[in-house]
Amino acid sequence: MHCVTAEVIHQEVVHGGYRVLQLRAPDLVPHVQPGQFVHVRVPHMEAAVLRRPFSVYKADGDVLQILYKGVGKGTRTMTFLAPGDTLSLLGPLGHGFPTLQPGNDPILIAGGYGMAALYLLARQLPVKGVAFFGGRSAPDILCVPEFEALGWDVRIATEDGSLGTAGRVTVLMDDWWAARSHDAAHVEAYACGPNGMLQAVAARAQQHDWTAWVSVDRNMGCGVGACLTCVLKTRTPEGDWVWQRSCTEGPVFDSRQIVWDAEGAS
Amino acid sequence: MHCVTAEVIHQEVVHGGYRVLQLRAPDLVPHVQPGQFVHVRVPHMEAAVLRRPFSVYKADGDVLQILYKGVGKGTRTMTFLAPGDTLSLLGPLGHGFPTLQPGNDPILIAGGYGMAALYLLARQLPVKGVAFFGGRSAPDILCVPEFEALGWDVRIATEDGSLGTAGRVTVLMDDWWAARSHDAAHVEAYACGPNGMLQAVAARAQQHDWTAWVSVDRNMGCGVGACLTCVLKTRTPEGDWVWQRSCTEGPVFDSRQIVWDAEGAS
Amino acid sequence: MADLQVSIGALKMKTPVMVASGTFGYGPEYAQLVDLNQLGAIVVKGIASEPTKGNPPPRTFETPSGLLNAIGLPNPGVEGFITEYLPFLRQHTVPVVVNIWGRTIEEYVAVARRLSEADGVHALEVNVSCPNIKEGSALFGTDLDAFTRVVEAVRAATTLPLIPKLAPNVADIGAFARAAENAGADGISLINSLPAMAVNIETRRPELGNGTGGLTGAAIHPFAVKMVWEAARAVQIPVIGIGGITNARDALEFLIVGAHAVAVGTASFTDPNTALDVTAGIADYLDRHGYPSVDALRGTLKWER
Amino acid sequence: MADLQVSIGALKMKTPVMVASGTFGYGPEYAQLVDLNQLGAIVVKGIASEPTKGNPPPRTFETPSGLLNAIGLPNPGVEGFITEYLPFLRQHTVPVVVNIWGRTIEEYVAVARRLSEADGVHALEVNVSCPNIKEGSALFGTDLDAFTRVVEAVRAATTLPLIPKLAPNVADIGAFARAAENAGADGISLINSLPAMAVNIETRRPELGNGTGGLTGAAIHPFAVKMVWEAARAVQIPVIGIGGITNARDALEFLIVGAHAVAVGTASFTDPNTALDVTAGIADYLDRHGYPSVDALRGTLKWER
Ligand SMILES: Cc1cc2nc3c(=O)[nH]c(=O)nc-3n(C[C@H](O)[C@H](O)[C@H](O)COP(=O)(O)OP(=O)(O)OC[C@H]3O[C@@H](n4cnc5c(N)ncnc54)[C@H](O)[C@@H]3O)c2cc1C
Ligand SMILES: Cc1cc2nc3c(=O)[nH]c(=O)nc-3n(C[C@H](O)[C@H](O)[C@H](O)COP(=O)(O)OP(=O)(O)OC[C@H]3O[C@@H](n4cnc5c(N)ncnc54)[C@H](O)[C@@H]3O)c2cc1C
Ligand SMILES: Cc1cc2nc3c(=O)[nH]c(=O)nc-3n(C[C@H](O)[C@H](O)[C@H](O)COP(=O)(O)O)c2cc1C
Ligand SMILES: Cc1cc2nc3c(=O)[nH]c(=O)nc-3n(C[C@H](O)[C@H](O)[C@H](O)COP(=O)(O)O)c2cc1C
Ligand code: FES
Ligand code: FES
Repeated sequence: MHCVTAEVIHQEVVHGGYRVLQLRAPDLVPHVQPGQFVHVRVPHMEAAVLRRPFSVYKADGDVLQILYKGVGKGTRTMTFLAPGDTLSLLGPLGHGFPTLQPGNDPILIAGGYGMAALYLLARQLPVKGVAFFGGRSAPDILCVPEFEALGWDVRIATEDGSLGTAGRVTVLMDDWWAARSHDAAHVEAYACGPNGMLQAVAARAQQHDWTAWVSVDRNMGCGVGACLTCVLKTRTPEGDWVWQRSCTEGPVFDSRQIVWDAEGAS
Repeated sequence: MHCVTAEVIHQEVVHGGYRVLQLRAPDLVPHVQPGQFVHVRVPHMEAAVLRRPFSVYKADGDVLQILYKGVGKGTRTMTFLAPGDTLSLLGPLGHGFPTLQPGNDPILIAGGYGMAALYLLARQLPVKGVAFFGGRSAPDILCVPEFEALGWDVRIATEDGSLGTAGRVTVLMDDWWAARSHDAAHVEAYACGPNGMLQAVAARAQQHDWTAWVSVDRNMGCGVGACLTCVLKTRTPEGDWVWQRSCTEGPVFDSRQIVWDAEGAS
Repeated sequence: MADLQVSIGALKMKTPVMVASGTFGYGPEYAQLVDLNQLGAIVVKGIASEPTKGNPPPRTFETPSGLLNAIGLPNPGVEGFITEYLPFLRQHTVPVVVNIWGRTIEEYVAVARRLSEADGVHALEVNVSCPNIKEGSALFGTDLDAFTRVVEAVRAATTLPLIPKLAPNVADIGAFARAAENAGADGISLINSLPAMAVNIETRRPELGNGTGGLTGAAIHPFAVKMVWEAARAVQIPVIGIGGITNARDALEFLIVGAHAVAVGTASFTDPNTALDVTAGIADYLDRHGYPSVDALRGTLKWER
Repeated sequence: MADLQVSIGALKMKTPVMVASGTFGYGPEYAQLVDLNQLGAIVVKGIASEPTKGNPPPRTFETPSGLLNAIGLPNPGVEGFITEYLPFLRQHTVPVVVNIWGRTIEEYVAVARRLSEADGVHALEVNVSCPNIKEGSALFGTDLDAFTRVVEAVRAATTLPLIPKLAPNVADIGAFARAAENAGADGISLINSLPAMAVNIETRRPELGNGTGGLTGAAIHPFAVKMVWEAARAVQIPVIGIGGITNARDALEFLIVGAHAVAVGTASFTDPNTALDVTAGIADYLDRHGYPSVDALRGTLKWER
């Protein structure tokens, strides 16, 4: 974990308002595990006291990349960043994705920036499988050529049908499961995306006895476990529940651990 | 008085950290009187609730120019403004310089941005005379060729002697006065600069029976007379004193009106 | 289009958005920039029975998302106000609320009585909470008995709609709200500026000529929302929400927690048209969400505990 | 180089810059980023006699130059703290101040007594001012009698340096400061967060899971400076200035108005190294201005009235 000043090398629009920001962060890059995130102090936002969390999309050499979309104050301010600008970067933070248990069959499920959040994992996993990508519309589907280049079988669903199957990504998943041979290997799912999607993955994991690792998106304060902002309701072995910090114990949790009630995972 | 969105046309460094900012403000320009100011909402300074006041340096066609130096938060943020950026401009504000009484002999006394604040007046005055420019060092002396081009006899003093006479501008003024024929016309002085300079001018006006108009620099809130931030202690005909608003009754005052005590003109 | 009209007792306003005392002068100052008749009401700078000079400068100091001020209530006195400013204000249709203050109960009563005879005054706002007065007036804002006495005395002196303005630096704002209601107030307004100070570390002197001052602006908005929520739950009379409004969202928060109307203060300095922009934003919100009126939105906070 | 050491009773600190309760966890959280031993002291998140889960999310919400929080004092309980965190803290030389709270006086006493037996606790900060507790604990902060009783009871239960932390939402902070001094406190700290709230205008629900919360950060700094100034003038015991410190200038303001030490809160979230940057800035200032020590600067505000 480091707090460094990173220089903007490049910023470009992917499509649909998504941008890739390239930062020079030699001290961070070597330590990044798939599923970890960085906490960004957005420059020129003097009235903001909080950093903004972003999954690490790529981390190679001394360059760290973030894929993001301008949705609010901070991310919109980030769209003005230009080469030569500097910003403070805290990371890598959080517990990322565990590696695949030998013999398991991996699947990926992603929505929105989740595709970026799964990229490092997708590259690192020793076995490739099916990657289910969902979004509202075609521009929300990202990184497809990259995942295909890694050997993933990318299947796409958009709610408006503008790309791939019309509907939710869960439909694709259900079809895939239905068509799957019943003595195939144990499924290990890795998911990142909107809460509803994660909950749907968790439900299937429960039903079909998959292992499912979900990366949750909670508002964050400190990012390091000190402020207790980012908590998520999780089950204890004793049948009780506790709040766990998604910045520290997460953002990746075993889906069976999570209590999916309104208060706990809203 | 208008509140408009103005576009940045150009920004350039003059020297010594002074910059000229050119703004497209067609609704304002025609109304500007010499000595008036504009109140600028500095963009990208979201934690600032106040505008920043600047004298109008030039106003021609639809272009309004400001000459300023990055001294604090707002002015330093302004240095990043680039063509195409927009900002909110309120003005023209305040009571500017009155024109010369016929038969009087005008002199100008300026320090720092005061040279810019006097430029429109210098251009408009029907008779030209001596312009006394003072500053800490050579880079603080601005606009000399422009004043000379208008026909002014510019005399320069710098405290470190790096340009013109070494010392305060008052020394130049005193020498000029001593050498002046005693039956010459009544002197009408126009001054803008640091408070100490204005007070020195006022003292000479008092002593030598000049008319002196001084443009004071007070912290401002609203800029339009509503908040009562910018007040200055002034004499009443009855021998009492009242606070007057430098944004409304000023920034230009008859030097005899001002009570130069610590509280009133600090 | 939704009905924007609201009433504070007999004070009828075309919109719920007023401009706050001390931040909009006496009317003429912003008249070239803002169509005064589109404001819900104009609350003028505090008026006392006699002219007052106010504090030495510096009188304001910028802080993070806020403003510190110690203007010190300079004013032309009630007679000066009536002769210098009321004729101008009478040329407009905007309701005029006069903010009044005094050093003693007698001074409050005197200015209230005089304004009640004047033509063109539509309501009185009683400033008991200005932190910049030395002579004990500050006490009116934080001592429940003194507060009650001054409101009762002014109530007896005027039939104009009466709006005590509460001081925010108290532990139990509901108690002051109820005291105002029991004393016969037609409404209450809050919050006034929050006592605060800043120090110049090079000179080691306060940044304000008066030493301490009042904090206002966006910085205090979340604090003001809580205060207004508590006050609105404590009383039946209308509440005017004030503090840190810079946009329609901020104003809507006040309405949702129970305010009848709002007033824009410091933000007018940043952008003179804030009050009218806020008004447009409220109208738009009401239409988008299908509220027939401001009153229909009022106090609709979803919160059980 | 100026002497940065300061003392709050028997609590000796190498620098006057602490980290505030609830903003720095229990020690390990920032240990990879900040050299803990360079801090004046570490004040850990509030500890109660029993483990507590805290409030439902959202627990924080960003406001202009500020932060609203309603964490709700989750903690592992005093036993949990002693076994899970004290061993880690004991490996460091930084003094450990434990912030304690309870729902009843008995609970305060229990946690104070237990911590007094533990090895590695250097002082107790008594949180009477957390706005996020329902069971009447809030009262301890704003009712002078209840406040006095809890401080007296904790005083009787421990010989550790005792630092009551004052609630800011009172009219007369000096009275609470004096009550703490009279009850035998070794110092006082202030301010805790300011009660506040924000509303989501689309859902019409509070932005915080708990409804209301506490405002902190740069927004409240000028308010905190005034409070600390008043408290420091009211008592002889040391005062710890807290509220909105983001840089050395902010901290120096507290020292100049009379604080012995300061604590950095919310700003650690923005930049984990704020406390150490502030320390360096204070050292530099003292040297530049020729002060031999922090104590020499303390209370040097130039202000007569
Ligand atoms: C572990 C993690 C990884 C993330 N990775 C990415 C990524 O790779 N790409 C990407 O585009 N986005 C990512 N996000 C979401 C991203 O953090 C938010 O979009 C961003 O914080 C919004 O900030 P804003 O100032 O633009 O929005 P505002 O709404 O103005 O922000 C106000 C506050 O709410 C918080 N907030 C708002 N939306 C979110 C959100 N969805 N999640 C968390 N906090 C939020 C902000 O951090 C800020 O504190 C991630 C979030 C988490 C928790
Ligand atoms: C009528 C008038 C005309 C002016 N004309 C010019 C000009 O043509 N060129 C130029 O460079 N400067 C001019 N100034 C000064 C200019 O307004 C300040 O330099 C500027 O406000 C500093 O803002 P800041 O945010 O950079 O400084 P900060 O110190 O960060 O500002 C903090 C606050 O103090 C106020 N403040 C700080 N310094 C001054 C100052 N010297 N005068 C007034 N307010 C101040 C700011 O407006 C702001 O409210 C003029 C001032 C006045 C009153
Ligand atoms: C410069 C200034 C002067 C003020 N003068 C008065 C006043 O005369 N009487 C009064 O009751 N309130 C006065 N106030 C307080 C405002 O009316 C308002 O209550 C406060 O500013 C909070 O609102 P805001 O955060 O929107 O500014 C003044 C505020 C400012 C900033
Ligand atoms: C997230 C958060 C949690 C806090 N938890 C506690 C706490 O447990 N006990 C306490 O006394 N104060 C707590 N505080 C208050 C801080 O210690 C401090 O008094 C306050 O934040 C003001 O300082 P600041 O403006 O520098 O943040 C908390 C503050 C924040 C922001
Ligand atoms: S964000 Fe602070 S504990 Fe997770
Ligand atoms: S700046 Fe507001 S009255 Fe002059």
